[in-house]
Amino acid sequence: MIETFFQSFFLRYNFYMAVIIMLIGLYAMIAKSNLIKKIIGLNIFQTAIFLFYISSSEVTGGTAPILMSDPGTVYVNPLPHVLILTAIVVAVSTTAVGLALIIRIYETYGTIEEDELLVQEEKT
Amino acid sequence: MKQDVVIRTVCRLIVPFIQIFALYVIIHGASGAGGGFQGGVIFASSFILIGIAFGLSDARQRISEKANTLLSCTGLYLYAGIGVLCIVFGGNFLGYSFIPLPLDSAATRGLMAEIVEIGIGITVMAVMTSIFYDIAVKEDM
Amino acid sequence: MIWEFNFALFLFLILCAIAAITVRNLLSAVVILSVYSLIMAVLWAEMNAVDVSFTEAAVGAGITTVLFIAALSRTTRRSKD
Amino acid sequence: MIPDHLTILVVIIPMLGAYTTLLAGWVKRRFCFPIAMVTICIQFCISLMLLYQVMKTGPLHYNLGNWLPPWGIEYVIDPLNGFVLVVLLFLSLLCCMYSRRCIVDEIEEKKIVGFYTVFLLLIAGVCGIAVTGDLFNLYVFLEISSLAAYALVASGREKKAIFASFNYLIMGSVSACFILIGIGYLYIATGTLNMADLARLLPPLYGSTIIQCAFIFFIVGLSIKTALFPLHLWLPDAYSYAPSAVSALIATVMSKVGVYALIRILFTVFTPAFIIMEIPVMELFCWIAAIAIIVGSVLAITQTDLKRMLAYSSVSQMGYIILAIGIANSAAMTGGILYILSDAVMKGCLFMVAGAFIYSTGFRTIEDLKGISRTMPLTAVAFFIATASMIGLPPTVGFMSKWFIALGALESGQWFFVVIILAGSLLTAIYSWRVIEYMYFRDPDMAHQAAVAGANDPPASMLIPILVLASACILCGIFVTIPLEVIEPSVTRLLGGT
Repeated sequence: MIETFFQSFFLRYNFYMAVIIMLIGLYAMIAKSNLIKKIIGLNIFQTAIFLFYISSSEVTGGTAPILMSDPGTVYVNPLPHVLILTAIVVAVSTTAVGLALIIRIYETYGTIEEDELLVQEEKT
Repeated sequence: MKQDVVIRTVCRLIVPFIQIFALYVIIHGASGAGGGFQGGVIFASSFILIGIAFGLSDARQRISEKANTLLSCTGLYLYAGIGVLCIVFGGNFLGYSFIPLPLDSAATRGLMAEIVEIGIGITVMAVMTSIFYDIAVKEDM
Repeated sequence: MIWEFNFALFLFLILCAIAAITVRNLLSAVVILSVYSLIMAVLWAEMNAVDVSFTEAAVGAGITTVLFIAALSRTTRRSKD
Repeated sequence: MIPDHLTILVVIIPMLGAYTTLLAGWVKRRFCFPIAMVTICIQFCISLMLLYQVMKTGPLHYNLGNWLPPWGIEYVIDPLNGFVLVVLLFLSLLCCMYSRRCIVDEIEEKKIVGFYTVFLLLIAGVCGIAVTGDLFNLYVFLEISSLAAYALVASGREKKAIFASFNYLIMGSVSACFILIGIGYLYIATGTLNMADLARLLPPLYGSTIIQCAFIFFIVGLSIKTALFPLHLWLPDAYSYAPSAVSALIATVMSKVGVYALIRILFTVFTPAFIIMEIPVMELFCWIAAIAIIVGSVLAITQTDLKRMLAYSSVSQMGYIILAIGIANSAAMTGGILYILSDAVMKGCLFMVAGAFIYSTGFRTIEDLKGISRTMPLTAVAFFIATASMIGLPPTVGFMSKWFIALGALESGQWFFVVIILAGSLLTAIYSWRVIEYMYFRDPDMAHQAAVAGANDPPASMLIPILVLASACILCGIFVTIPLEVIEPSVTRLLGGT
């Protein structure tokens, strides 16, 4: 029982690691009150998902998906890579929009701590 | 901002190399690692470097907000133009091989893909630079 | 792929992720996030995803960090948690 | 030549229009509105032609870049797509027309160029979601439209809108990440992203944990996007503090497209065989929807701000659609898809009326609106009609859709949900009757007498969309057979699994 667990762990520890990092990011988005920390958490969360995708594309003994002259070459699956390229673009745009909003929040309220913001919202 | 002579000289030396590398990445995209998006980002980073080292006003002299707007539109029109050209010649949107060039199908596809990559590169460069301007500079109220 | 090397990278990755969300100084947090992205890029290069690794190095470690620092320069560097 | 390519043009045209708006705004700010308007008009015509073609010849398939489906991206239009596309673009057209005068007060003048650019990008994203037949493409378009929505919510002068938009961004990004994980699971399990291909490959794998995980991630992610009851917390702030034209747009277009994506994933990717037989998720949906209907209405009763009340009522209206999806027989699904139309029409009308009150008098709270019907008669009548439709009074479209949902509940023997529907209507009547009573039967307070007496019906560019939507509430109810002609084949397609 415990042996099979270890076997499966070392076969797929990428996925376990991806899940751990995902949870770290999600925790930061939920529990941290600083808005910049929330965006950092979002970045960590998204990269962990990308790690999950890239891990899924691995092929034992495969090489990078760039065309070689040798016809017998085994390539890793390139489709997840293409998907992740697109997702990285989305991630960086989300970060930019979030940061622009944070700057405007700071200009309006003078703070970027969520609890202080909520107190100020109550007052007005 | 304190102007350090080492930073200024190094920047002046390194910016052309960054830009050449960015162009290489854009052109090389179809046959290896790289592509329009990455190349555009690297190109934009050269302007961001200028902005950090010499101050934003200097960066704005080299590439202004209006130039950014114009360039981002140009890139997108290039991309969409190729797509619509494919429709005109009877293929589907972005069906490159339908464009009648005196080349074989694969070569046409490669050439058109590269033009599209250049369009994407221009757009990404302009958009990234203008995002940096918008976030880094307090807008004059 | 050498799995010991990968495992070490993963440990660093988790360490960086935890550090980035616990450090009080936001500038340090952003720099640690950039290190995190760089390690991620190395890891992806190890997994033969050269394209993605290249992009992550340019975007995650480069542009995102610059944007974060630009935003910090207009807000504040201190954080309560 | 062109008729074959309408599917892709409906996505490409607004993107080109967005950048043309940006360029034109650089020359002269006045050019922005006409360009946006013309773009959406063209799109609306295209969507009508697409619907006609679909009804005549059956589903349209379009392969991007001539790559065949399992490898390339495929755009598919079937009756459901075509119907949703027409509804979305009709509402976008009216919102765009409405926005011209409305945003003058609410948005700084130099931001108008950006406003119309982002507006068109949102519509491009929404149309993309509606036409795509590829899961990852759906994620990308969802993010395009969501990013545009965050920017639009924060675009106004209202201070609180920025923080509301930030919360929306955090919640929206989490939901997008969940959807991305779900897509990853499905891709790992089957090796394809095409929806039709997935529906073909999934049945042998129904028992596996991976598929169930993917399903749960999809459900949670899309529930956040559509603001299903326990996950609705971002919605009231975002809807009530956004500029009025934006509230009307995202309350109709964004939330409806979320529901469309939910229906598409539940019934086309995971066929009814999975969602009804394999895991008892539909019952869960019914109960959550019932709670959403009741709690949303009760929360709406406690509000004093008109737009905020409408926002909570959106939560409860969303419950009806989810209830219809949960009952999942043909009558209820007909009602649910008809509800997409009716909720879009009446919610759009109500948010526009609320915006018109703010435009003419500056009042946001319900109590300030006492006696407003004497000086703004047409707006008040439109409000009355839309409310009647929301309660479900007979000649309106709201009645027809609720009737079908109740019929479906009776057919499947779940009489309890009929009671819920009736109770929801009663609660709706309570909170909306309060507004109508203030508008028609009370005299204005002393402090507000001058403002109420000086108010007028808003200018024509705002009044026409309001009246069009109000009359649509009645006309779609009387001539309900016309939308039903499109809805019935799409319901058979969804439930029949072909």
